[in-house]
Amino acid sequence: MTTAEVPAYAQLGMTEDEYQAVIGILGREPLAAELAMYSVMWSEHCSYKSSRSHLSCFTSDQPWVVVGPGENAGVVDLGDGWLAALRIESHNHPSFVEPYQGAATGVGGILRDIFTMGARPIALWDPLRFGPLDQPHNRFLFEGVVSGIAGYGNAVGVPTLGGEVEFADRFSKNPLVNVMALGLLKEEQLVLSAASGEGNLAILLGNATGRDGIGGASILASASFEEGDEAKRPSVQVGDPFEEKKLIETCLELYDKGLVVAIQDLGAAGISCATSEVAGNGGMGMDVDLDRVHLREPDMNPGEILMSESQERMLAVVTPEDEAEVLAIAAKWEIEASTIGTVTAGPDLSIYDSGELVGEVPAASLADDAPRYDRPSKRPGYLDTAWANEPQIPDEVDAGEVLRVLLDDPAIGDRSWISRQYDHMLFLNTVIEPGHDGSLLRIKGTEKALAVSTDGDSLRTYLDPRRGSARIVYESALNVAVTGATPYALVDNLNFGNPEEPGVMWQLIESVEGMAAACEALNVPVVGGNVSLYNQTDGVDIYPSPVVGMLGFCDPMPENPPRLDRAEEGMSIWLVGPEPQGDFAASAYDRIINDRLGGRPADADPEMARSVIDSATSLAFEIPVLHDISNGGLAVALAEIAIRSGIGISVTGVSAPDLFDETPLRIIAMTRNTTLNTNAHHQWIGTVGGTDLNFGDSGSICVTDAAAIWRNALPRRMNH
Amino acid sequence: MTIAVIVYPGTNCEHDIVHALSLAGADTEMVWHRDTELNGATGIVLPGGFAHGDYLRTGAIARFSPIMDAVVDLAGQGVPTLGICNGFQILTEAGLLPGGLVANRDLRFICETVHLRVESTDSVLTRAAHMGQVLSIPLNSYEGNYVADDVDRIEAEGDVILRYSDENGNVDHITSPNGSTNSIAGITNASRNVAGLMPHPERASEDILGSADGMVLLEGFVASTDLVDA
Amino acid sequence: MTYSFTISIARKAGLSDPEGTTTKKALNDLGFDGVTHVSYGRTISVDVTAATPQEARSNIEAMCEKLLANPVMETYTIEALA
Amino acid sequence: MTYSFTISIARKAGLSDPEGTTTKKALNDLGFDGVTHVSYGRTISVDVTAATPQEARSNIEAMCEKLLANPVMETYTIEALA
Ligand SMILES: Nc1ncnc2c1ncn2[C@@H]1O[C@H](COP(=O)(O)OP(=O)(O)O)[C@@H](O)[C@H]1O
Ligand SMILES: [Mg+2]
Repeated sequence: MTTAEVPAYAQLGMTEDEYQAVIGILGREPLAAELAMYSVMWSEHCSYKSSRSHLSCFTSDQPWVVVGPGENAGVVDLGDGWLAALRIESHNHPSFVEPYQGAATGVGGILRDIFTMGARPIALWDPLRFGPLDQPHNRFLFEGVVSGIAGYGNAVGVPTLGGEVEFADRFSKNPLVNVMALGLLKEEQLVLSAASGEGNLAILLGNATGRDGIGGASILASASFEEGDEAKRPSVQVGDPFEEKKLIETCLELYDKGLVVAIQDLGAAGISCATSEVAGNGGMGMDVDLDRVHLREPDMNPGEILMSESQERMLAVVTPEDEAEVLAIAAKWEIEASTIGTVTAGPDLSIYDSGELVGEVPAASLADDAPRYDRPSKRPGYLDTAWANEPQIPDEVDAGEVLRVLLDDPAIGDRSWISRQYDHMLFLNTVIEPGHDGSLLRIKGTEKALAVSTDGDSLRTYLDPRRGSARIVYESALNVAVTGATPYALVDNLNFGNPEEPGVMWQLIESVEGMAAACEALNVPVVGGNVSLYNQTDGVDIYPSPVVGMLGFCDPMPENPPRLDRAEEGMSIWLVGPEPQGDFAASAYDRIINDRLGGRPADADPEMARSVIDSATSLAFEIPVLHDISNGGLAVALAEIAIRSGIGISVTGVSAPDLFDETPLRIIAMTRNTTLNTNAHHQWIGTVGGTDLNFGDSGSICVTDAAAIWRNALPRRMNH
Repeated sequence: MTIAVIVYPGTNCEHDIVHALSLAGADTEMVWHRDTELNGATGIVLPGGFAHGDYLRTGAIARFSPIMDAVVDLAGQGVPTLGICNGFQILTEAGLLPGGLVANRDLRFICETVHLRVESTDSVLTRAAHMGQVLSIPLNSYEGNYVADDVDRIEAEGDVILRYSDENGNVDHITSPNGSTNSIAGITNASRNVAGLMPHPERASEDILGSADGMVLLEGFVASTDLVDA
Repeated sequence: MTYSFTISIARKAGLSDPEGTTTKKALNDLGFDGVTHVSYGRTISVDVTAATPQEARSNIEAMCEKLLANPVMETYTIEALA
Repeated sequence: MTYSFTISIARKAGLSDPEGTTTKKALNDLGFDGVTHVSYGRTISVDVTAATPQEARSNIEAMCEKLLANPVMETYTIEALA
C-alpha cells in the first residue's frame, strides 16, 4: 500500500475506532493539528490504554502518601516538613536507536518529572538490560547507554547512586533503559500540575522548539520494532544537560519565591500534551498562541510546533502580576522564556497560529477520553514446558570452581566499571555508595536518611510473572532494610512485550497482581510507575521485565550503617531467614553453570518476608555487616563480603547445592560476639578469618583469586 | 573574613564546598558570575561542576565571565585562590595556572576515591599538610588529564603540589587514573597563592562520607585566608 | 606505502547543537555581535598503510561506516592528503 | 554581508591526544591493522556578518585568539568558505 492510500489517522498509528471517537468528541472531522494531538495523546505511551485498568490493584492510601500515582512523581512525607518525590521512567526504544542520546534524554526527562513537583532532584538510579556482551553490538549499546547516563547526569549535577544490570539474549534487539530519580523538598514548595485562575498566563521556559522527535512518543514507544526501522532515525533527540541545569535552578527559584500556580514538564507530545494537561487537570481551558513559541528552526508548521519533543522545556502557569518577575528570573539564569498562553474558563484548548484558529478541542478529552482497552489475556503455552524442565543440581559440586565461573558473570562481577563513570558523591549525602545493597543518603541538617534499591529479575519473572514480581518487591525491601531503613514507598516500571498478544497481557496482569500483593504485605504504597509496552523486535517479545524502585526511610539513620567491607577476623557469620528450599529455577547456577532455563521459582511467604525485613532493619543499627542473598545464592553473597573486606571466610555445615540455592528472603549477618539479637529464624554458619573462602568439604577459593576474577568481569569484556 | 565562592551557570559543587569550608571554620559567600565585585574577599574558590556545560573546552567560556576581572585582580594581589576540578580548569584557561586539562586516557568519566601524595607544602592549599603525606580524596572528572608544554619548568620550579599515587605513596605514571603527565593532580603558581587540583577535597570532609582527608587541605586554605587583610 | 586521510564529521542538519548554540552566545557576549551561527564538527586524521591508494580509501570508508562516524546523527566526508 | 568560515583546531604536537590514541587502538582491534596513526581535531563553523571579507576574517582571527582555541594546548587554521 502506498502512503497515499493509508488514511492520515492510520499513518499516525490510530485505529479506525479511535478516529471515530475523536469525531464523536469534536462533532466534526479533526483538523490536521488536532488529529496529531489525539494520535500522540492517545498513544500507548501517553495514555496507558492497555494497562490502566490493571493498575488499579496498586494501593497508595497510607497516611504518609502526599501525592500518589497520576502526577509527575509520587510524593511522601518524611516528617518535620520534609517530603521526598520519586519516579521511574523508561527510554528503551530511543536508547536502541542511539544509545548515548537515548539514555541521556531519558535522564533529562525523569529529572523534569521530579523538579516539576517542586523538588530538587538529588539522586538517580539506572536499571539496565542488554543482550550478552560477547556480541559487539551489545557492547556498543551498553557502552553508549552508560556514557549517556554519565554524560547527562554528571553534567546536570545529579549523582547516580546505583542501579542494576542484567544480560540476556532477548534484550539484544530491545535493550531496557530505565531510570529512577529521587527529589527532596520542603512541604511549602510542593506544586502540582492543575492550572487555575482564568487570565493566568502560561510561560514556556527553556530550550527553543525544533523538529526533535516529532511523533517520537507514538512511533518509538508504542509500536514494535522491525529490522530496518533504523531509517526512522531523524527523530533522535539531543540532550543538553547544561540547559536542564539552568532550568532546574530557575524553577527552584520560582518555587522558592512562590511564583508558580502550576507547572508541567514537556515530554511526549510536547506543547500539546503540557497545555492540555495543565488546563484539563484544573478543569480549565487555555488559549495558546504558537507565534510566541521560541523556535530553533523558523519554518515549522503548527503541527510540528505542537508535537515537537525538544528537550529541556517546562510550562509554568503564573499570574499576570508575576509575569515580569518570572521572566526576569529566567533571564538571570540565562534561559529563554515566552508567554504562549492564557488560562480560560474552558473547557477548550484553543490553538492559534498567525491569528488563525488551527485547533480547538476540549482540553480534558485528550487525557480523560483516551480509549481504554481490556485486552484479552491468556496463560502462555511456554510455561508448562518450562516448569516441567526442572533444574538438575548434582549433590557433589566443587564450590570453588563454581564460584570462579559465577564471579566472572558480568551481572555478578564488580559493577564499578559502570558506577565509576557516574558522579555518585555530589551533594555530600552519599553514605552507602554503589556496590553494596541499597544506597543510603543522609538528609543534611536532620537525623533522617533515605535508602533506595532498584530491582528486576526478568528470567524469574518470565518463569513465573506473579511469584517473580512479588520477589523483586521483597528483594528491594531487603536491600533497603540492610541499610537500616524501613520500606516506605515504591515505584514500578512495567517493561513488557506486545500487549496485543494475550500471553503478554497475561504476564502483565500476573506481574502487577504479584507486586501489589507483596506491597500490601509490607504495607508499602505504590506511588507511581511507568508502563513500557511493545518491547518486541522481529516478532520476539522481551522477557517480561517489571522493575521496582523501593524507597526506604530511616529516622534516625544508623550511626555506622553496615557495609560489605567491614568484615573482620573472628566475626561470627549468621544466616537469617528460611531454610533453603531447593530453589534453582532461574538461579545463577542453572543459568550460568547448566546454561539453561527452566523450573518454577519458589513462592515467597509474606509472613516470613515481614519477619526477615523487620529484623534486617533493626540489626542494621547494631552490627557491622548485613547483606541480602540474591543472585548466586549464599556462596556469592559471602564472596562479595570476603572480596570487599579483603579477608577469608570459613563456612561449616552447608552442603554444596545449598550454597547456590536462591531461596528468597535470606540475609547474611556478621557479629563481633557470638549471639545474634533477632526474632527471625537464624543459624550460625561460620567465622571470618584466613585468606580463603572455605566451604569445608565443598571446596574453597583464595580470596585474592576470587577478587581478581570478580573485578575483571566487566573490564575484560569492555576494555579493549 | 569571607571566602567568595564563584558560581557560573552549570557549576554544581558550590553547596558542597560551602559546607566543607564551614566545617573548616570559614565564612563564605556565593558570588554569581555576572557580578563584577569581590569586595573584602579574603579568599576565592572556583568550585567544581560544568560551567557553561563544558562546551567548547572546559573552563573556556567561564574564563570570560564578568567576575573574572576581579578574580584575576585579587589573585594578582596575593589573595588565596583555589580551583577545584572545573575551577582548576577555569584557572588554567584564565592563565592563572600553567598547563591545561584534556580527556582522561581511557575516554571515560572517572568518579572514585584516589590517593594523592603531597609534593610540596609551599602553597595556600598544602601548607597544613606534610611532605609525602598520602591523602584519600575523590576524583570526579572526564577531562582530568593534565598536560603542559613546559612541564619540565613546572617541575623544576616546584609548582607541583599533589600527585596521584598508591595508598603507600608510590607514584607510578602508568597507573595514574587518568593519564596525567607525571601523575600531576594539583599545582600552584609562582607566588604560591593560587592553587588548583582535579580531586575534590570537599568530598572527603567527614568520616561518614568515607574520608575526612580533604580537611587538611581546606583547613590550610582557610588558614591562609585568615592572613589576608580584607 | 602509507596514505593519509582527513575525515570531516558534521552533525546532521536539524539536530540540535547545544555546543554550537552556547558558543555563539559566548561570542556575542564577548562583543562579536556579527556572529549569526556557530556549529561544531570534528575531524579525524588517519594514516594507513595499503598496497594501493584505492585500497587505502576503501579501508577508510569501512572505518567510517564501522566506527568513526555515528550514522544516526552524523554525516562525513573523506579527503585524501597528498 | 555574511561570510562563513571553518576553523580547524588541533592538539599541539607532543601533547597527549587520548581520543586519537584510543581510536587508533580501536581500529587496530577491529582488524584495521594498517592504521599507524590517528589524531583528533575539532572544527567550528562560524557565520559572521561584516562589511568586507577582510573585516570578517580579522574578526574570526580575534575570536580564535580570544576564545575558540587555547594557545597553551592547541593550534588552529582558518578557512574561508565560498
Ligand atoms: N547499572 C548500574 N549502575 C550503577 N550501579 C549499579 C548498576 N548495576 C549494579 N550497580 C550497583 O552494584 C551493586 C550490586 O547490585 P545488585 O547485584 O543488583 O544488588 P542486589 O543483588 O543487592 O540487588 C549495587 O550497589 C548497585 O547499585
Ligand atoms: Mg542485595
